[in-house]
Amino acid sequence: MSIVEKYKKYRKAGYFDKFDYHWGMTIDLDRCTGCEACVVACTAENNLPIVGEENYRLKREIKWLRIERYWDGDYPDAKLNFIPILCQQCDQAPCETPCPVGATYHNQDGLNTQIYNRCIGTRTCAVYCPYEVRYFNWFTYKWDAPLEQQLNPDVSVREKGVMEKCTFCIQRIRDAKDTAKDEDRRRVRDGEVKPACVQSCATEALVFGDLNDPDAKVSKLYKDKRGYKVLEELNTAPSVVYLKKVKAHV
Amino acid sequence: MSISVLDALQPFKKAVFIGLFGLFGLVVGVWANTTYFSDKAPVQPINFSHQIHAGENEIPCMYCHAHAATSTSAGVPSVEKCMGCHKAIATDRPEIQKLTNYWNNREPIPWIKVHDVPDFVYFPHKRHIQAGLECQQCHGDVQNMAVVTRVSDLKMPFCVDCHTEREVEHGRDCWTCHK
Amino acid sequence: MSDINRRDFLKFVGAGGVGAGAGFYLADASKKTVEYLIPQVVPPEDYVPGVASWYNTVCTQCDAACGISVRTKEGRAKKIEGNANHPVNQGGLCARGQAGLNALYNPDRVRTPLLLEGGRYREISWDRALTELGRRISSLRIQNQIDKVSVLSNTQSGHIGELLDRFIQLLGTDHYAQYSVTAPHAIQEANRISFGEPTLPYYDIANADVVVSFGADYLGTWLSPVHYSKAYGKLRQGRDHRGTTVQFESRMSLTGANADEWHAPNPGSEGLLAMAMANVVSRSSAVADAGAWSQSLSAYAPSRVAEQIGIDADKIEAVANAFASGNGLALAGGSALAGTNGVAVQVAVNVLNYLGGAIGREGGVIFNSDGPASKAASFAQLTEFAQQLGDRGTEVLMLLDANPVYDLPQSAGFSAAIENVPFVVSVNSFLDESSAMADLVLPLDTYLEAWSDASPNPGVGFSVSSIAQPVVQRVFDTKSLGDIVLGLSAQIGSELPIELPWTSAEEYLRGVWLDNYLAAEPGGNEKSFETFWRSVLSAGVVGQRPASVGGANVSLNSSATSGMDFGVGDFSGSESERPFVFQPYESVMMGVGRTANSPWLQETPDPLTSIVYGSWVELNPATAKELGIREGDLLEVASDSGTLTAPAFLYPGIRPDVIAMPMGQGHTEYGRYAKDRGVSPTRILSDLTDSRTGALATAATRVSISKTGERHGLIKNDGITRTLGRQILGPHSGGH
Amino acid sequence: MTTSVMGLFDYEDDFLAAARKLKDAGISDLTLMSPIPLHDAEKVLGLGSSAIRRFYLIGAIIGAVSGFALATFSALSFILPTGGRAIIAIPPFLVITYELTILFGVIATLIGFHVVSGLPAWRDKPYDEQTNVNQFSVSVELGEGKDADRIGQIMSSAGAVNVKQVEV
Amino acid sequence: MSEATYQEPRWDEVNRDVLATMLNTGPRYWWLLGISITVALVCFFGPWAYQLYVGVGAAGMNRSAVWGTYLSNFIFWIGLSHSGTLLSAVLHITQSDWRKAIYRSAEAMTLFSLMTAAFFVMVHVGRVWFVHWSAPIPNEMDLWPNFRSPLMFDVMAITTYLTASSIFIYMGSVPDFAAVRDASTGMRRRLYTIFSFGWRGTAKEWHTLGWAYTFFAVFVIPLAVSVHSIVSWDFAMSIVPGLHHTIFAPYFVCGAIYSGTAGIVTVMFIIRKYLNFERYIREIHLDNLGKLLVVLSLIWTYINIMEVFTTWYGGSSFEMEALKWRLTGFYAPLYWEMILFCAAVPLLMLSKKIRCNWKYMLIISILINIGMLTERFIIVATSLPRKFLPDSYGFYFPSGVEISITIGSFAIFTTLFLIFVKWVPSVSIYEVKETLKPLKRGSVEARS
Repeated sequence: MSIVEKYKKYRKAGYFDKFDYHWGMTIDLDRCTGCEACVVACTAENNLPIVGEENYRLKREIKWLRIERYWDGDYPDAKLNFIPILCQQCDQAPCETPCPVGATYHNQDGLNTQIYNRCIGTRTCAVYCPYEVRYFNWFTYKWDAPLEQQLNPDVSVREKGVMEKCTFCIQRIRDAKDTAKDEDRRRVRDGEVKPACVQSCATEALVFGDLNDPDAKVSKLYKDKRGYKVLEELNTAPSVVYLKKVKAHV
Repeated sequence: MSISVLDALQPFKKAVFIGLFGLFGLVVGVWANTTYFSDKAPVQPINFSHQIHAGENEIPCMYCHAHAATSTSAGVPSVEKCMGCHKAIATDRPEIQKLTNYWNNREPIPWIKVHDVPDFVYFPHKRHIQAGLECQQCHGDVQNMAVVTRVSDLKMPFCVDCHTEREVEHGRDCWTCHK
Repeated sequence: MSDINRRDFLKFVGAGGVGAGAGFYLADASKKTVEYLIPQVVPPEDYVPGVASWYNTVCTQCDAACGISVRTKEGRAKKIEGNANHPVNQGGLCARGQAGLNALYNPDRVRTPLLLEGGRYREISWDRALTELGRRISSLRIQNQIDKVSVLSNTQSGHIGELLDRFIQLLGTDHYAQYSVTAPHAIQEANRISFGEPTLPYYDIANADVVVSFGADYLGTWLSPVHYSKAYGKLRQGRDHRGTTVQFESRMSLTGANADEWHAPNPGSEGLLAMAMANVVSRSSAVADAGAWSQSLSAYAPSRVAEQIGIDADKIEAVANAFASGNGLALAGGSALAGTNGVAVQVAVNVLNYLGGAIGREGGVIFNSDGPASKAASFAQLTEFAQQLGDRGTEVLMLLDANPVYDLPQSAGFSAAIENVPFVVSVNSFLDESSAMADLVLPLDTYLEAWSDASPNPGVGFSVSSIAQPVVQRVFDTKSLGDIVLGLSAQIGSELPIELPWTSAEEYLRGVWLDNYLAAEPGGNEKSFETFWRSVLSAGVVGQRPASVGGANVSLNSSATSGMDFGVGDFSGSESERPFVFQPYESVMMGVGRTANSPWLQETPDPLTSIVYGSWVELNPATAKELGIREGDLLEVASDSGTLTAPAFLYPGIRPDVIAMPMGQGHTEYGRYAKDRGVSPTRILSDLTDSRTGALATAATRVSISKTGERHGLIKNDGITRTLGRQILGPHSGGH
Repeated sequence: MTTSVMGLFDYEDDFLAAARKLKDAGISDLTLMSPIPLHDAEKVLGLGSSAIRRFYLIGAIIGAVSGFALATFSALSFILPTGGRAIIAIPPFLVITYELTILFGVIATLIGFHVVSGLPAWRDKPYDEQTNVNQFSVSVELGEGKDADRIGQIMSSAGAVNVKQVEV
Repeated sequence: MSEATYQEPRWDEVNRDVLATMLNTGPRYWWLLGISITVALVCFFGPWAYQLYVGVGAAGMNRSAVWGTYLSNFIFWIGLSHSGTLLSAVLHITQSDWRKAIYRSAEAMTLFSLMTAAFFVMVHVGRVWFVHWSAPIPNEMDLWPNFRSPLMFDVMAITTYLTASSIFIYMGSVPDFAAVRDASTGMRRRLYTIFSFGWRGTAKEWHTLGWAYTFFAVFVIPLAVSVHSIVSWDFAMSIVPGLHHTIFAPYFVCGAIYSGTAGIVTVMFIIRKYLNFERYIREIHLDNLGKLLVVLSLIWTYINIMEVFTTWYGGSSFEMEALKWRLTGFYAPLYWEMILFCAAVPLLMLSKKIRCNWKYMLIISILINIGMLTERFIIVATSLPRKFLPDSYGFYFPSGVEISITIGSFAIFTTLFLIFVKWVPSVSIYEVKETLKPLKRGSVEARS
């Protein structure tokens, strides 16, 4: 491709190629019970460190997926709402542009990715992220033997000074694609990939899939009338759609 | 008194020369180390010769490295596998006797990795075998090596260049290889 | 360069030399560290490096017996996931289930048998350990003093449980008990009284329209939370019309937080409430003897009892009517059944279900699960057991995976009793409070290393059983309970080895399953069993959901409520000096303490308070304001039977006259992650029990609280738990 | 080895006068040294605008071009889409261009200074230290058609406090 | 020495006085240097080494406040670096003579505070051993820095600024190096011969220098403005409530010049007092700088008011929360302290009495910089921990390491400045002479 063509092509804003896949998730707040099973599942799958009591006190926990609580009203009419917050894999991610070394970028699957071993730890992305779902390795965390035997070999263990975040369990996506290739399929089937959180969810509140596939369950739920995006007004174009909780009385 | 810069520079001449010699020495040192003390061909616990096995006897790579086509890691043959042949073959050779000792003590053989990628790299052998690559393209002509020697550093450019020229799908996307 | 003399030249050469050295060193330092490539000596079959293999087994982190699939790679367990084929959890898995790996790879596991010698544990071999123990027991047997051998075990379900029973029976000692802190005594007893079925029924939440729960935290900790969560998901959005849920409890549980309506009746008044609702329901009830019932329930008209309950009559009416009109389903558990009137409450709930026509109906209560009647000893029996230890002069006490010292209030008197037993054996994976007092500790496999089997209880509406198989090689030099029992019987000798001829738990298990298989399958033989066995192992479960889940039709005894006092039960401590009712609850992460040694769970925020590490006292903000208590103030909670101190947490979802505390923390042993962290509320519980079952009435203690003046900041995730008018929960979600 | 005549002056006006006289006497290659920049002295030598301006211009242009080129080509060498923005994003690249323009401009000016002023002075030149304190000096390099005495005489007539021959 | 009895120095006295500060320095200087180096090592490099070993966790930052004191100090030092060169350049072009006595030390200040700021970037990043990835160096991976990132603007801008201002100050001192050369012997003479390029002060040389210098001045002005605008963009380009303001660039630039000018006053005082420059640095300088400070403080106050006003008028929940927290939250005392020091106190300088009094001015200038330091801290510490999701609201308090490193940074600056004083004439000899009576018959009498 000549430099002029390149210039013409890459001059445009937005994504110059259609996403190969466009991984997205819907979270049904009416199903979600806030049981935190997904949080532990994420911890187990992605080698999230145990930061220890003192670091937790300093608010340095590393939980790629966390559940936020919001109270309505006061006793006796107090109502508690849960909302799982994970990386929204924004298509117009504020966190990607400011990285001076390009350690975080948007890949062809519509994923907002982080290359751990390229990161130099300016932490700008975390400042720019409105959802605060980027987590920093303040230290190199250790696993007391033999706990380290549990570490998932498909996910690298991050060292101190590195930013990390939810990847939609990209290693599982990769495995699924591998399987598809082995079986001479071009595409991954709907429901073939399930991030740890989605897999563990007992109420099936989380649904994951390819938004490019109109028949995928996630694509259908995407159009649900209860659907909305958190902090939509910031125009970050998240890939995660939340389905609003239903308020009902007997 | 003189205001000439050259005159002023005179006394620094020696210092500069010392610096230059030091620099030269540095280059020599690096060169010497990498040429004569290279870790490209580490000394293995058993002096195993791919030349004999893969070369002269023409045993296919995947007979021993059985998983290369089906798994991320090619797999190193189990001691049992070695013994499968060497119960009978060439049992008198000292190297084979080493092997037999390992087998008798039920100990694994601590081979030293020659070609190795860092932990943050995802390298599935099967993808590359299925893409029709020859083992030799990364590992060199192993069948002619009495002692296996690293032929490519397996650094990022090595992978990316190949991906680029073969126009691998998403071959230049970081997450294709990093994890 | 005329002016360069010898000395300068030497300088240059020197510089060159130094440079060379440095260069050589640099090049050396920049070399990769040697990585080894360790082959298998003899590869296990189906071993492929770099390819994950999945093994199905059963989770025992709680009593629900969910099916799990464990992902293993290079022979190490990497991840536990719900077994999608298993009817209990259908692929889902709770936080505690996920954290099973922490138990398997816990750094504080007992790694070899330990023998107490001169006040210190010495590592010994299994042979030595079993001989030691066998010798003592057999000598007692020979002297006909076998009743001086006492055995206390955690509830052992499945065939391993039967093996144990058999062993004890052969051993001949009558001093043997199994217990579980969470055993649902009240439900089983009440069901016996009401329906003559002393079992746990199947609650079909998925198909109910209105689920009214009296304190039952079925999404968090009650009986089979994952199964009920699945059902809940279906109830909410998984079907054409959305079911509603109502929760009555003094302290908002996880279920309460998710319920459409949450109401806090006076502590202990749930029985009345249920009766009041039954009263309303009976008017429109379709059941045959509805008329008779409405007569006998007339005393419980909402208008009459609303006062005692503390909820408006018309609210009760409304809920009751909703219950009656749709498919109503009433559940009871938690604090509602943890009063001295627990059975009464459950009976009242049974009446309500019956009148609502929920019995045997899809979307109701279905009595068909073949769950065994509970073997679990009640608190009263345990106190008796502890008493006996001294009375009969027990020589050898065997604790099988049991930790009474921590699990039970001091009033049970175990720590003292164990002190006086000459030789205490603890079979346990961890050095917990009780094991720490043992003379001999036998390291137990975790459930991921052992063979066993299980059928879920409560069931899932049809009969299900699954085999638990080891998913990894043993991490340490441990044995499974079955193996230990068999090994021990071999040591004890005489007729035991003949009666228990198996060499290993696996062999025993296969034997039993073979017998059952041959009994069930007429044309079955060894060969077909082999395939059957393998299919069960790979599926992880056997038992298929029938076309329709019918229930055995059970009817309510008309005399069920006779002689029942549905009033608010008794409480220890006078209301005047102990103004608050103390309600310990089962923590979602820690349960009742068995999972407190998991770093993941310690670091996973509590669903309702987001607090990690340690315990806290929940009290209503209004109460706190009154007493000038701020979050994090260290409070002294005093009951008639003891005091404890813990930081305060202001919890909007709790009655002003109730104080709640999570169980599970406050271990004094049990490994680095659990040790000396928080306090256990059970310590200050009174020994009041449910008169009918003798189960400990955990919600029947009154306490007073006072500030100690110290502060102990809570470690939690939450910043501000109000949306500040931001549309985080969806457009127009409002809320300030 | 050249010899030059140097006249030292206490006063600026004497010094300038001497310079002019010498110029009138047809001696053009004067070296006027003063402790501070003197515009009159420059006028005497007829120094107008300096060639250094071209350096600045060229430098700035090179800077601008290379700045934008650097940003563009580095962006193209590995296509890493971020936040749905363009790969070749003009606005941010203009900032880089701007900075590099100035950087190169400054460096070019520095080079220009050395080229134009003939500094650094590699070999010795006629110089008197007082000219950097409170005296002014005019020095003329002797060559054919230059009579040392005559020059010296012109200088002293203009009020030189000291006329000497300097050999360097 | 009051203006009345003031008697201006002779040209040779200028050389003598200025060179004296370099050629004969007493033990006091060495003590001072030793102390400041020690402090720098103990308070800055020690803790930094520790932090490198364990990780950035040694600082008090956390997941909601991932930026902390390091960044706020970085802005502070960059800010201090302004006005040094900028002021000097502006005044050079506007040909205001009073600049000439003070600009050298002012520019030095620019240079050294820039270097200190650069240190803070190193301290801030998580993996400083890979920081070279943010420089456009050709590499085998053919991976380049991401020039779309505001941080890369920073890298480029600061490099340029550092280069430009060091060249600027060096060019300005070449003739003075020559003066040092002439006054010294031996090795020092050799060194300064090299430093001064063999400067003779010929008309040609003066001519070229003049042109070059003017060009530098012309470049430096827009450069300096761009540098701090870019620093402000690091914040303003984010969407964090309380930082995402269009006014940030002018706000930062003005604040920078403000603190820089105050810094000049402080430095001026010290130089004048301890290097005995009473005859060169005089009330007139103080007076002008005082006026400048008043103007800047007014602009600064205006921008602050506008920031509050626009936020309040916009009334978005996010911005309002941020504002409320800033004005009334935990760090409110700091905020009001800043307002007091940077908006109220400077108004005292409206009175000439105070403006021309060294002691008062010293105090005021120091107060202003304390205020500016806290301003930067507030910007970082009150906005970041409270962004969009209230449940994730956190809190930031600097750790011991951070505080110690902050103190240490001042020691680094002092060390650099002391070295400068010893090696470079801290008052421009030849330009001072320009301001004196010219050596013309009639204007001065012949030396006795």
